[in-house]
Amino acid sequence: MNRVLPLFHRWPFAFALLLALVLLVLNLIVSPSFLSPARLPGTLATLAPFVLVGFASTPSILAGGIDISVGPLATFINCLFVAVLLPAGLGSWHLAAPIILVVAAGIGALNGVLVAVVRLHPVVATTGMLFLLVGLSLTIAQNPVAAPDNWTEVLAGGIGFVPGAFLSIGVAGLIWFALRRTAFVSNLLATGESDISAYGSGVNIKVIRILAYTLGGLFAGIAGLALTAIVQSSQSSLAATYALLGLAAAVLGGTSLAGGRGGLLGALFGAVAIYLLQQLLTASGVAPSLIQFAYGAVLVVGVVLGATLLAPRLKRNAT
Amino acid sequence: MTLPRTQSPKAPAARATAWARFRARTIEVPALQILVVVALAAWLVITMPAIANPRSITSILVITSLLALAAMGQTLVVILGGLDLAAPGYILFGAFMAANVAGKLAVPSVVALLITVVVCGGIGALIGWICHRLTVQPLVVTLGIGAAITGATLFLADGDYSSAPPDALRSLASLRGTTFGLPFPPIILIVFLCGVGMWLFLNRTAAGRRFYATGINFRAARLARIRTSAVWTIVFAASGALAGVAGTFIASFGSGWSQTIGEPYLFSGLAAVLVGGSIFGSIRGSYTRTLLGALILTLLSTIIVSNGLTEAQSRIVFGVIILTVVSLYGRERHVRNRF
Amino acid sequence: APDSSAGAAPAQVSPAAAGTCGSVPTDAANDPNGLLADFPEEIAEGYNLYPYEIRKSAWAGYKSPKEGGFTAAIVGMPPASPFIASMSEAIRTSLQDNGVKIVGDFAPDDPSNVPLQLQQFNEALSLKPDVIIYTAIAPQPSVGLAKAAHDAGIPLVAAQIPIDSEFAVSVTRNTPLAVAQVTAGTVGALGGKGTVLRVEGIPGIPASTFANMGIDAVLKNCPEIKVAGSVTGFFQPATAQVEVQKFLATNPAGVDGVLQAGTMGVGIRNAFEESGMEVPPIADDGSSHGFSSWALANPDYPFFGTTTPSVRTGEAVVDVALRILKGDGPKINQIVQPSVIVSRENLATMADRSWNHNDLTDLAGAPEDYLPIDRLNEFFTQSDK
Amino acid sequence: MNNQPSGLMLAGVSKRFGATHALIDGHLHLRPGEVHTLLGENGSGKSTLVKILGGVHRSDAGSITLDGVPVNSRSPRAAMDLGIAVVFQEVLTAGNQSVLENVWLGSHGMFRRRLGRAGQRSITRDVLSRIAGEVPLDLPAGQLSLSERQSICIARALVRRPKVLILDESTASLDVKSRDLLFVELRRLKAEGTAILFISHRMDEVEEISDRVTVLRSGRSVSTVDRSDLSIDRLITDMTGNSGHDQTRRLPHDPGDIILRGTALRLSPASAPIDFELRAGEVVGLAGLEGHGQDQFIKRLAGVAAGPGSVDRILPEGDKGLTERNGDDLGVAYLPRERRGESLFESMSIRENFALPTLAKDRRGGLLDTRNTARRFEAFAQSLSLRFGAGQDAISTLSGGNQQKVLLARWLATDPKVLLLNDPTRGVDIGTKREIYAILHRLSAEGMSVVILSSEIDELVELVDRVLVFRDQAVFAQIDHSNLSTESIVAAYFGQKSEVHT
Ligand SMILES: Nc1ncnc2c1ncn2[C@@H]1O[C@H](COP(=O)(O)OP(=O)(O)OP(=O)(O)O)[C@@H](O)[C@H]1O
Ligand SMILES: Nc1ncnc2c1ncn2[C@@H]1O[C@H](COP(=O)(O)OP(=O)(O)OP(=O)(O)O)[C@@H](O)[C@H]1O
Ligand SMILES: [Mg+2]
Ligand SMILES: [Mg+2]
Repeated sequence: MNRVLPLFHRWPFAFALLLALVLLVLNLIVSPSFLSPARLPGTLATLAPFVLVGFASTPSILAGGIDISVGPLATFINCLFVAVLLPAGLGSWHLAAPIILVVAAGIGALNGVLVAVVRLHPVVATTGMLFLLVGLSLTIAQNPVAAPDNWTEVLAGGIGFVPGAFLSIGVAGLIWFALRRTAFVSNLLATGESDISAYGSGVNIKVIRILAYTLGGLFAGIAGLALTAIVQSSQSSLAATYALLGLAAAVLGGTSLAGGRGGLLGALFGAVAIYLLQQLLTASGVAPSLIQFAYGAVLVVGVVLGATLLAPRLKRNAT
Repeated sequence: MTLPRTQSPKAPAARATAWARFRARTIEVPALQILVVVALAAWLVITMPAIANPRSITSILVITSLLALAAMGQTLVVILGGLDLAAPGYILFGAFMAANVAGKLAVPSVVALLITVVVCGGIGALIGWICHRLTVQPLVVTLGIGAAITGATLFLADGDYSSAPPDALRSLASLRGTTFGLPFPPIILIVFLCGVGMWLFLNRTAAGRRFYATGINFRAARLARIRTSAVWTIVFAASGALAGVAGTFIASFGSGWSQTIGEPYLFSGLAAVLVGGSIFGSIRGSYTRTLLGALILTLLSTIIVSNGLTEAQSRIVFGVIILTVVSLYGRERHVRNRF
Repeated sequence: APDSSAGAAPAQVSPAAAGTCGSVPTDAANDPNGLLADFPEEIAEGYNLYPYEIRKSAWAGYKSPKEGGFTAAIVGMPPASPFIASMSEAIRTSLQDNGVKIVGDFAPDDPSNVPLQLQQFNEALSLKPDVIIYTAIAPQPSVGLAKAAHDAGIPLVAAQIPIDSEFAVSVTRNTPLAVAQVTAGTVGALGGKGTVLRVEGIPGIPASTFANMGIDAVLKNCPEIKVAGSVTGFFQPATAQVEVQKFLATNPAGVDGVLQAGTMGVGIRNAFEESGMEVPPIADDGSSHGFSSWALANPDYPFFGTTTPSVRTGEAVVDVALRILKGDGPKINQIVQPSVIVSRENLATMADRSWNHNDLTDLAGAPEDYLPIDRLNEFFTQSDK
Repeated sequence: MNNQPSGLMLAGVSKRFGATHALIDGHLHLRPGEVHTLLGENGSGKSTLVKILGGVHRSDAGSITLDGVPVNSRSPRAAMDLGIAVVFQEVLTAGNQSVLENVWLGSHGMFRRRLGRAGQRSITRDVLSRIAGEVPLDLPAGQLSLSERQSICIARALVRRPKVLILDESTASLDVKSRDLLFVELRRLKAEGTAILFISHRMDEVEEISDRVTVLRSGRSVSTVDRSDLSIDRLITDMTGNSGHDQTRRLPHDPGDIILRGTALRLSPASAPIDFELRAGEVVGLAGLEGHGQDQFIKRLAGVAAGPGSVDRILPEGDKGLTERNGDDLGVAYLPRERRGESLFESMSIRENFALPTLAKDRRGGLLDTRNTARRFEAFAQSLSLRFGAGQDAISTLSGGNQQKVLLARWLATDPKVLLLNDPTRGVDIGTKREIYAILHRLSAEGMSVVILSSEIDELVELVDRVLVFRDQAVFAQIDHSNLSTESIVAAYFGQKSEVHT
């Protein structure tokens, strides 16, 4: 244990990773075909929106805020694509993808402006945005619209041997990986942990915050596409399902709500763990009400364990 | 302790002008909210003179009361600097107790209420205690517990959503109900008394001060010998119990329940707290504000309904209102002023 | 208990002449290939207003290689409403009674969790059952699943929520027609003029969409019916009550009638009673014990409702599944049955005075009223049962 | 260009915060190659001036030029780009980030890094070794001591090679060793031509390092004095506007009965146990280099930290163990060190902050009588000569030193028999300090016992009966009144016991 604990301290996502691995093994026991090549693309495709919504929640948390509107943003993007862009003939990927990503990032940026410039509390700003997005989704797609054949199906299926989900998750991951190599992520983490310190040291925390929410919006946009890939219709009622899921994934993955600690890897493993848990409970035929119960219980246990046994205690005035 | 009186204080460096005082006061008192309430009410009365009848007013007040009751615990948690995402779970449980236990199994209403308070309060207490003890953020813990309560309640209900709460409970929230012979239902009085009680507690008791202090600066509160663990436990317990009771009232008012009965109250309850102008972990948070916030939202949605706006449009209006109203008076301080 | 021996035939609720307000419009079914022409008139009429295209079933020539010992997987909805709970239970019991082994029984935790249900469907497919019985949350993405099931050689029977695909056999009531019928009755009772309030269900889900089709179809013929307002009740009587009360607070004059998307009748009625108003005619699709017994106690009240026989729905679904497996050959992909209409004429036989007026239990009606065996036979090429 | 003086020129700079005139017509000339000290009471506007230079605030009026070029920074970033590096009054580090990241924080662009990793490391190691000794670069900054964190903040300014370096009370959080290293470094920078603006409330430091001193009083710059004319008395007169604060060293004192006893207290598992007795009316000082256990020790005495050994309050009716909660009942009050983190309730009013632990005194029939609170507060405000607008203003409107006085009042109001003060005068101006000393003298004469941890040696010499000097989590030396001197304490800091009695 003495050798294991420091690992957990070093990598905040280690707990979620462990949990995901355990759940993966259990899933394989309950349903041996779980990872069979035939099922894998479908499985990954339903996993992708989870992961991406988790990604989308992460940058704002790292920046010391919170964004509870990423789930509704993903559904809004889904409605936008299916109910507006496709009928308007803007559905081809080279038109739709840029439009969608710009819109999503723009909405994220708007959140950022509300938080950083208007200086609303992040919960207030993003709750307001949540209401707006749900209203807009219902306005443009009151009723579910089935999507004609379109390019997002690739994200649910695959290109050759590559499952399509790798594409959507991969793009988001790459963006983050590229940013990690710049000073941006350091600036972001410092801002999240102590905006006073970052500001006093010359970091432009306003821009950092706006960019963090923008990045979250961008990831939520990708999540919206991944969602469209599996539902192939506009589903405005999905907002409720995803509203707080991303948050749960991010926090389970070791990202601290106090800001400044965590990363996308945590959200990835957190989302995978939640997904695998649902999968496990489903496969073992548990009553639906108990799926929810178990989801809640694991979330609590995970967060409590992750935050106490395993997180480092910063020692003030260490000897 | 007596101390020598040294020379009188040097001329106060900060002699606030009357104007600055006035501004500070208007921020302390929810003046803007009162103004908004008056404006909305005036608008309603002018555009729809027919609304000025006792029954319509009672109806608006009852709906406000339900929202305010559901947001009461949330107010406390927000003052403590957190969010209680378990509220839908508590409300669902309370509704289940009202309909299936008090209604179908004919358990006396008082007993059902008591069970609700004990169960939801107990779970809340556990959340508060755990979050305090292990220093974890309540946000995700309450989210998880909320899901767990929902799951457990649905498991208990086993698909039975057809019972109605007993008449004893229904008369508490019924528009036709009377209170001591007066023509309004008891829930209005109950929420009003809660408002008065909360005001006294928050502003006029030592416990209220300690509670605020814990929300504002947890470490300093401990060092000021406040039992922060008790504060957290009690606040989350109160949040649970109040939301549970709100659930029984909501089910009694609507004469029934369903799986998603609590969900609308999470976000609109939070909206009531925010529009009221309570600020996370600050002295500027009170239940009076939440009452005003609930009234604003109810008036607003009444206007929306009466103008034939759709659900979609009403959501958009809510979003815009939260953003504008809070940016008018609830802005955070600039970093440069937090140095 | 209701006397179930009488009232098997749907009551005639639409005396108004065709094309006038209060009549049920007779828009042709969506049947480009004229498949319904092979059916008896009364069955074909049941497809009135039904939106999905009637197609030749992809399972028409299918027969399971097995002779018996079938396996089935259920992908259902969470028991969020009494109807779903009881239908799911009926499906399970009926399968077992017929010696079918249930190899998987899934339902998502929340009635809006589409992705989880899709995930569960994939899980069900991987179990390779002989048949899948599916109650979809979202029918649109299910079209692709039906294809996937067909590719895997697994027949898919859609219970209650129809799927617009020739690869699935949907067994459902005709919701738009049912809502149109009760709506027609209600506006008819108003004499074709007056103000009405619309109470929507959950915006965006199929049940709501279908209900709106039915209401809109009827109102098309009613120039003198004014929609005074519209509120959203989320199919929950409690929510509907709050919203209607808010509406009534600002419209103290009230309205002459209420058109609702279904199952919220008791809440709407309570809203009027609570507001101290007389209860206007309320189109009560998906009626409840509470409303029907209250209507029984108020003999002057013009009542128009429908029953939803959950148990029989479940049994019929299983029956269809077994017939497909045995190679009976479903003719078309949509097996649709009009709902049983409850009105003054048959109310006494359906409802019971002793029921609590707030009891939200579905008014189940008589089981044999819904998709009786001889009617079901018509949908299969070989019906030698 | 020729007629423009080089260096930083401030002329007629003013700044108002609401009704507060923090800075009025400020004048200052900071020349290249000098250490210029800014002196003033708490709330006299020093930090405001610094923040204007640092781009945090914008001045309402006046002009600022650097080598003739106008300085109009809208953000710390802009100031930095002009070559002005500021170490602000707060210790600004991000605890989860590594030391290296912290040192370079803000030096990079939004995306672009200014320097390769290796380059960053070598410069950081070089700078830190000059001002703080060895600091591991990859450790999260939160795990370091306050002094080390302050060194990081200073290093952050130094790696930018500024033309103007501003240190706002930076030495308040430094231990003696680091401070001495810093002074060496400042002299070196000065020789290289850097202009240094230095702020401190410690007269010894001011005397030691300043080339010139500018005094601010109530937001106005009242005088600028050359090193040759420097005299503490003159400075104090300028600062306060009146002379007559005379320094009184505490006279030896007959202690009363034992009222607090610590038995076998261990500050770390390996360290020697400490036995400690406190007598009525005694003033005991705790000293030591940062992180050597004195802080832990005072927390143990206060009951707010746990560990092996026990602390008992000796009462006529018997001994009582001290815990985190029962301090008030036992008459033990503890003033924590970190004001913002451990003491202040920022959105609460001054009065509410004051009254928090003593609310029971204002209870009338279960409810609070706020007028009584106000009365009690006024009494303390008078005797501590507090500068404030109104009692119901937020405490955050007060300057740091005045906040400190409110906190002192908070604990004095509990009528303590034992007062434990964790560095209570850090950042408090010299006038106020003297007032606080006078109060402590009076109270101890009335029988109250005081334990005071101080990072300021002069303060200990002036104030206490005996000093415990900590080294390596144990009491290294106990210096009694007769041997008390700056030299003896410093010697003990560094482990020399020559003239020390144990
Ligand atoms: N952001 C602000 N808002 C309102 N008042 C302020 C603000 N910053 C400073 N003040 C006020 O301006 C005055 C000067 O404060 P400043 O911080 O410059 O004092 P100082 O000389 O640095 O004192 P100290 O020695 O205590 O640090 C004080 O009265 C303070 O209360
Ligand atoms: N033990 C500690 N651990 C962590 N941070 C500390 C500690 N002590 C002080 N600090 C930080 O350093 C900052 C500076 O503290 P300090 O007491 O010197 O205040 P100050 O700003 O100098 O006061 P003033 O305004 O009166 O001059 C504090 O606000 C706090 O954030
Ligand atoms: Mg200062
Ligand atoms: Mg200071």
